[in-house]
Amino acid sequence: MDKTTVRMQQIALQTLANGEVDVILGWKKGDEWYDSYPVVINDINETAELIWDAFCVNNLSKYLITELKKNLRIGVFLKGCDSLAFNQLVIDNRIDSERVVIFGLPCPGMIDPQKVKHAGLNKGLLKVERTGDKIVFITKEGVKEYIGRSFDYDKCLNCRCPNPVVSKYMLSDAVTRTDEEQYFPDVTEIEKMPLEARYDYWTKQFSKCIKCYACRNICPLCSCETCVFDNIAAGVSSKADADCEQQFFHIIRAYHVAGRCVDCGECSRVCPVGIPLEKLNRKIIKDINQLYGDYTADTDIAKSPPLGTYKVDDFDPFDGSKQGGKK
Amino acid sequence: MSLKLEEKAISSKQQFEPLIVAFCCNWCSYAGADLAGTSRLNYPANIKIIKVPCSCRVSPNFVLRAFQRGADGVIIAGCHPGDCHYSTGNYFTRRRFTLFANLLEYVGIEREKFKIEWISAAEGNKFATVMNEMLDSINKLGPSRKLRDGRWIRQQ
Amino acid sequence: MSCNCQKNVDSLIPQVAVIDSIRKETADVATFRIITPAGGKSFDFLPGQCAMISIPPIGEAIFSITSSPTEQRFLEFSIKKCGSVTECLHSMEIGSEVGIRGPYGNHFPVNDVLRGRDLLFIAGGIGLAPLRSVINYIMDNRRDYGTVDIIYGARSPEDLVHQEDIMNFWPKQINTKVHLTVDRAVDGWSGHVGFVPSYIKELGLANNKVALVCGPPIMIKLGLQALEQVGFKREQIYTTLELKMKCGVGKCGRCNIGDKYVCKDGPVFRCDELQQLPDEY
Amino acid sequence: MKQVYKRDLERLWQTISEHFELYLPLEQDGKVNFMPWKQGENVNIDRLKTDLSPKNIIFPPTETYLKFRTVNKRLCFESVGGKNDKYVVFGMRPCDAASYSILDKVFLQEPIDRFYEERRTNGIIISLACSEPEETCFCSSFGIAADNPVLGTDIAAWDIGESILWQPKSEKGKKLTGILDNILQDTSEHEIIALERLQQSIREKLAQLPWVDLDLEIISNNMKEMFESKVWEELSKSCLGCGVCTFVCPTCHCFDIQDFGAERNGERFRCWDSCMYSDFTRMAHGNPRKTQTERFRQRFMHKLVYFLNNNGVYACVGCGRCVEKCPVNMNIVKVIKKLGGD
Amino acid sequence: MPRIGAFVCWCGTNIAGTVDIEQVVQAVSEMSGIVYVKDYQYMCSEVGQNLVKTAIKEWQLERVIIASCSPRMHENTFRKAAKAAGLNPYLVEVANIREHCSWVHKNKEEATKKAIALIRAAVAKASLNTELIAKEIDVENRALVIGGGIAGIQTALDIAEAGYQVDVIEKSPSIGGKMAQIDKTFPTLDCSACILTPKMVDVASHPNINLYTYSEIESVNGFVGNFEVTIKQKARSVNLEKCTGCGICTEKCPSRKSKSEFDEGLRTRGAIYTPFPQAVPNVPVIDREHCLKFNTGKCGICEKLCPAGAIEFGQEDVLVTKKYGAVVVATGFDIIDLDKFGEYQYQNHPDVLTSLEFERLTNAAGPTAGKFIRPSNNKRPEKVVFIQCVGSRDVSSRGKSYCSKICCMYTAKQAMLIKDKYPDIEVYVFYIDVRTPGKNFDEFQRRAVEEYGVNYIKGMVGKIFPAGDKLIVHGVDSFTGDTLKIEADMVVLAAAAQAKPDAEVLGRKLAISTDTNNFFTEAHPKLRPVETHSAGIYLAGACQGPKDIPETVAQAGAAAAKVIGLLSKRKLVSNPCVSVVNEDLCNGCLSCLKICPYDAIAAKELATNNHGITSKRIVAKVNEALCQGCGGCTVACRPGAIDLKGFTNKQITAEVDALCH
Repeated sequence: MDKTTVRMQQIALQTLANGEVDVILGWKKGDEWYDSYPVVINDINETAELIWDAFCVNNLSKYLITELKKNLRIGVFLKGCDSLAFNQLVIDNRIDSERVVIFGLPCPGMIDPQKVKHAGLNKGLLKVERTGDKIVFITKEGVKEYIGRSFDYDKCLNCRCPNPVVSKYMLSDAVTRTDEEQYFPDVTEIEKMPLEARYDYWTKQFSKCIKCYACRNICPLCSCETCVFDNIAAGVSSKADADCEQQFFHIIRAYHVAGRCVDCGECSRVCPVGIPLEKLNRKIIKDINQLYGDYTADTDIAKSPPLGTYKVDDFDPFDGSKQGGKK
Repeated sequence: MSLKLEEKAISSKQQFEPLIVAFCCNWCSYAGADLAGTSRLNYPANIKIIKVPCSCRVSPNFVLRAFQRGADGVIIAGCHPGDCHYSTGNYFTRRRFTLFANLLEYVGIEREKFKIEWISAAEGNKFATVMNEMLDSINKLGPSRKLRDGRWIRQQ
Repeated sequence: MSCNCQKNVDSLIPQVAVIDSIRKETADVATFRIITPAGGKSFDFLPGQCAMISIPPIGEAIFSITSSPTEQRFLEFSIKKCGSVTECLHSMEIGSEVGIRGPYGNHFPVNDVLRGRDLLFIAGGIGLAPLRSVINYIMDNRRDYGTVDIIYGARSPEDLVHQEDIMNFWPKQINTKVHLTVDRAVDGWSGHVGFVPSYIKELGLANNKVALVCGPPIMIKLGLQALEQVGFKREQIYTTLELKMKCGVGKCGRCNIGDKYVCKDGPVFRCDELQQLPDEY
Repeated sequence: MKQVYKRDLERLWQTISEHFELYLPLEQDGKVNFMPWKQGENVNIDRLKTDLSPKNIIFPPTETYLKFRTVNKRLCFESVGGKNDKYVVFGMRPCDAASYSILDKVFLQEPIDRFYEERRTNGIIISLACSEPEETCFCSSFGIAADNPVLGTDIAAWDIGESILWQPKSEKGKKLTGILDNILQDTSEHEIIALERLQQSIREKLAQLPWVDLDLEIISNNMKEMFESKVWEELSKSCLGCGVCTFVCPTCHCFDIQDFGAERNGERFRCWDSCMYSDFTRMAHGNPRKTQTERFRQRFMHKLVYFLNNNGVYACVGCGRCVEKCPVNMNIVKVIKKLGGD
Repeated sequence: MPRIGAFVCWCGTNIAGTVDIEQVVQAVSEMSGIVYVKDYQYMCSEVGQNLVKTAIKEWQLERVIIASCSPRMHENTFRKAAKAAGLNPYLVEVANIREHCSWVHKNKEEATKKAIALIRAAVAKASLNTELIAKEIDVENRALVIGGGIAGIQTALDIAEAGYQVDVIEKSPSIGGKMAQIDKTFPTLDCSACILTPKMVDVASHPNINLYTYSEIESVNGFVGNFEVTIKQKARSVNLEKCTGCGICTEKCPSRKSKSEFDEGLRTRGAIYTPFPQAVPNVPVIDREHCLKFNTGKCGICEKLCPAGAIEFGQEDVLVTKKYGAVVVATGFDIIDLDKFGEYQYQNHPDVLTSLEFERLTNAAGPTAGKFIRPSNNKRPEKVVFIQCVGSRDVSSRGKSYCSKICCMYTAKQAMLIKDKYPDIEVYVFYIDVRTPGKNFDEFQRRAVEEYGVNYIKGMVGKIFPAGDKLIVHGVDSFTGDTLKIEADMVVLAAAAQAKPDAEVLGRKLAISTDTNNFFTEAHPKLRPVETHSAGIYLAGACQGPKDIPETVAQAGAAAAKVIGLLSKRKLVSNPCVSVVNEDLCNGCLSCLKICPYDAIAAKELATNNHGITSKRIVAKVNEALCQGCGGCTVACRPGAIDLKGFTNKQITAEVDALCH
């Protein structure tokens, strides 16, 4: 068994047994190779079913919001990006970090089952094992090995935080990344498009939306008790399949996570129609970084969120000194 | 998908009567607009003002709503940074709408269609100038149905 | 602009109707009398059935019809202010137009089960609305039914609706008794004080009647218990339910209790049938 | 039995589109979905399991069905909606076609939904047998034959390599076949053998699928017992309450009705809704389904019990879209297994 | 839909001239909810207000729309009227169809359409209005007067006499202002210092007055009744308490290069100086820019000589923060810079003076000890030319378009004073018009002409040429058309009065507006001449526009009366348009708290019981006494749990929809 999985099961057993936590948030394996799914367990007998593999993509920190209402102390397994979300939830007062024990999981990247499928590797596939960048496909017929990150989710290829920024127990050695970091190439690409092309691009993307709200519900930071789009009385919710409604939803969704988005890419991952939502979020992150200093929501929970503060000498694109005014 | 109405062609530019919704803060820009009035300065009737206590009361929701419902331009006018009646409101306006304006541009909305201006209570001239200029630039852009809700029928 | 409306071809399309009169019942309940623009009632129905009332562009809401099917001139709805549609209705003036579609759902078995039987009506607050339709239907066909007892309660005397019926009209009918109660004693109220369920037990009525119950969920729940305590079987009891509804025709999928749709298979349920359904209402 | 050579497909589509609106599985940005076809579009008939189900053709995500106006304080209603244009859908999977027959049970039941009925009447469905069932498929559990499209099908079709075999199943199908007479070719013994071989191969592939043994019989049909089962709490724990499963599902059909507009002028539309949403049953004075567990239970009870009780079939065709799309890997297969005591 | 009544004001022809009232009334009557429409010539008049009151009762109106001038003008008037008729005042909405419509548009059709749109928006908003009840807030029992000239002095004395504490802030080292510089006052010709200095002393000695000289406003926060002002006391370098005012330091200071501000640069002063002998406080200040000690580190003579040990080189600026219930702005005026008026040779010739310099020149305590001599050669001039309207009533960009109002009178005064002392001096006055409205003013000017023989010439001076020790004044007599050349020994320019250069900065700090000329704007030019649009802030004196002394003193008294009226209330009615939290929707993220400028939002703990586990839920809570209603929190709130009464999300959205009708 995978070393980290062993460590995971041990620590879960230990903390449940010694009463350090009441429940554990982790992943279990389903019947299929790609099926690692989130679970909440409180039975020490179940700890042996917990697993860590390249499909534990779900961020468990969002479950803390509901589970902390029912349980006193919770142990949770968090990857790098998950831990950023955890911190942001603490900043947003959505969870009480005192009651959470974090088991940190340095993450080499998660595998996209669709990429496996497109490579034709899914037939008869039983299991996929990953150690660093070595990926082993175990099928009925035999074993295939790949080196590299060609099966990683796109979002993992852009990962800027493979190691948890907060944890009580770290379950494995830190992952080191040597990839050269590029500065928001995806955003720049869209920025360079002519305005009309941009409008057409986004309108087409948004028009694909079926309003399933998976992007919102998977987002660790879209954590409102009642989302404004679910509240008819707020007057912004409309389920109509009209371009303007889609535009409204997606622009406001992106704006609502402005300064809080941890760029985990989950919104894009779960979108059933393939809207590149992260490109909206990342545009805002890029602007915030450029205008208000490097803010990536974040490692430092003491820092004020960019839209919760200001500087007197902030960049002012609206300074009308060039125009009109007094004589 | 009956709602995704085909764009109604607007036959000629002469008929284009843009609508500009201006959110003005009560203390500076609304007073600036009043001063433009008392000074009998001219600006186009296309500009229609909504009074808000402070520019920081204006939500991006309102801006998008205006575009949806047929506004050709939206402008938020507030006190000059540093002069806010509520001392810091417009600093937040500035940050919020710097990001929001960038985001709108990113999804393909012309800068000219959404503006923020700092107009003090003394700047009746500036108010009129800004409004005249805004209308000019909207006129130059011509009619557009970006962000528009095809279902909303304007009675004019 | 000319109007080419009113080719009412689909179940979701409302007809235009006019508010003919508004009778204030309590602080937040009023009875709206609705007729077609040409006069007369919009459709025939049976007691217990509902109709959707539309107020564009606010929306639609479903209400039980409170007038008797025997009333040919109009439909009546007693409506409590709670939510955007009802708020708007309450602010409307006589002569305003609304949309109406229906009738929807099943009805109380006035033509079979209830015939010849002694009847017990139990209502709380606005819950009298659907039962009033049955009671007045029975009053208009009085000889087909046995005795009628009506237990009706509300929080205070001011919250009793249809005062003309409960105070004057019904008590004057043959073999008909009205038992009123209010939750708390107040000056000027000489009648019974106490909750409806306990009043059921106090009254000591014969248990060979058919009971029709409608009111707030808690009253229904405790009322059923009280009836069972005095010897009623669930088969003898009917109630009507209310859930969020949109289409009214059993398709939109939100008013189900188990495999039954309240809008189509209800709103009237016999209590033994209800017991078979999942407890989700 | 007729056939159309693959080299003639473009001509076939062209001809169909001269008489009908034509829906084909089109590929855009890596996603394949049924959309109205125009010349030059990227048709993908190999990836038959479209990302979204084709239910939007007969049950649009949003349908305006009523317009209202106030003229001189008088209210006017005008019924709009429905569809009068005749159309053809080519290349639907047997499971998706079967889903139409399931939706029929809802919308064609009294009182008949006119808008739906118009769409159904005006459409001709050409259903293509599944040459390559996917791992997430479990249609056979619902009695759907991936090798032999029947339910909801006007014309059954099989891709045998060089050509596509074509067999009308309904009057509408026959009529269309007549129109396409000069493109469709007769078949010979050779093609019949190829068809049998294909069907055999499909059945073999189906037998290899992970969930071939998924048995619905294991689920109790006692509604109350099922409703009160303890498994819902556990199954629903990871559910995030989004509507992906509902909206990709070919049989989910819950809808909402909303008004849009101003007093003088506006419209009423219905649109897809999901029982997974927290506001689905929320009323001013309460909500009978307060927790996600209750909402989760509703969706599966509806598909596996209530719908069966009312209509004699399950509200699922085993297409597996929910399996692929669920962000947290929760799906009906797990529910069925768990309810069966797994 | 509530029952709405709409009242359309003609404002005489102000609105009716550009907006077709009949058409508006017709359109409004068709709007939903409208049950009553009335138009009237002057809705704000008593008759107009009564129309509103009567209609509210007769038509059971639940909302009132007034389509009239700016709500900043008369919203309160109509709210009061509604209240008098039993309607909650916050159920009134004003559609601004004058300032925002009839006055800025010319095309009647367009203006009419816009007026209808604005009224529609007001109707849409009003139908969502709710009854709001104002709360009471405490009033801080102290006033602040900014400026220590005659306006500030008079205001402070009047307020102090009424028994309230007053702080006076003066930027320069002494109070007194312009009036202290003036020699004599018109039309009575009494000595300016003689009437001012006693008041200055009164200010210094009044138990209720606290002076901050050599101080400036750093920042202003708060609101009416509760202003919080931070005052910067600049380092004086002399201890105010210890100094006895003996004057040794100022005498012995070796630095003599600085020009005396008080004497308009006509003489020099030491680096340590008292602006003028009667200064209050009579304590010198060190001008650090010119002080040797500060520039070279050497010297320190004053420190050594000071018998009281009051010299403190180490002093630093001190910030003091205090609370005030009311603020009076009395910052006065300046005269314009004459850089751009090269033709008058002001920059080049010492005998071309401004009127204010002339005042110092003729003052007995002035640089010449009152001897009337030419600065160039210390000889008595024989011909003096006065030029009026230098930069006043000047529409070219170098001057001011307004009349400076005081020049005609002081020029007459100065001319008369010369002739009175030296009847042989020829005095000429070039003027555009002579404007002398005021008690005994015209008589005064006529005396200058008739009794003293001052030559008044209606006409302009084109240019002045220096020739030898003379100044040749080239002018035109516009009555005769003759070109005049006057060989003058001295020319006195009546330079225009202008707003203080830093008025705008101060205005921003106080959140009060300035007009196009940078004078502070009064709330209403006729009816609220001493109030500003910011409640609790008042104006006195020339900071609001050029004024003579009696007018200034009158306005100061008026401002004081307003302040006294305000401070005499223990409680003020607060703005009920405050934020409110819907606890069901609130996540407790407290984004609102982070941006609230008034600390009006706090976290509140709700205990919830879920499955037996008691968990605490945080929600935001608004302190209504502190909330000023900016609404910033509403936008920070993602789920829309916090809303602003009077400007709710729904109301603003309804306005947007209505404008896009």
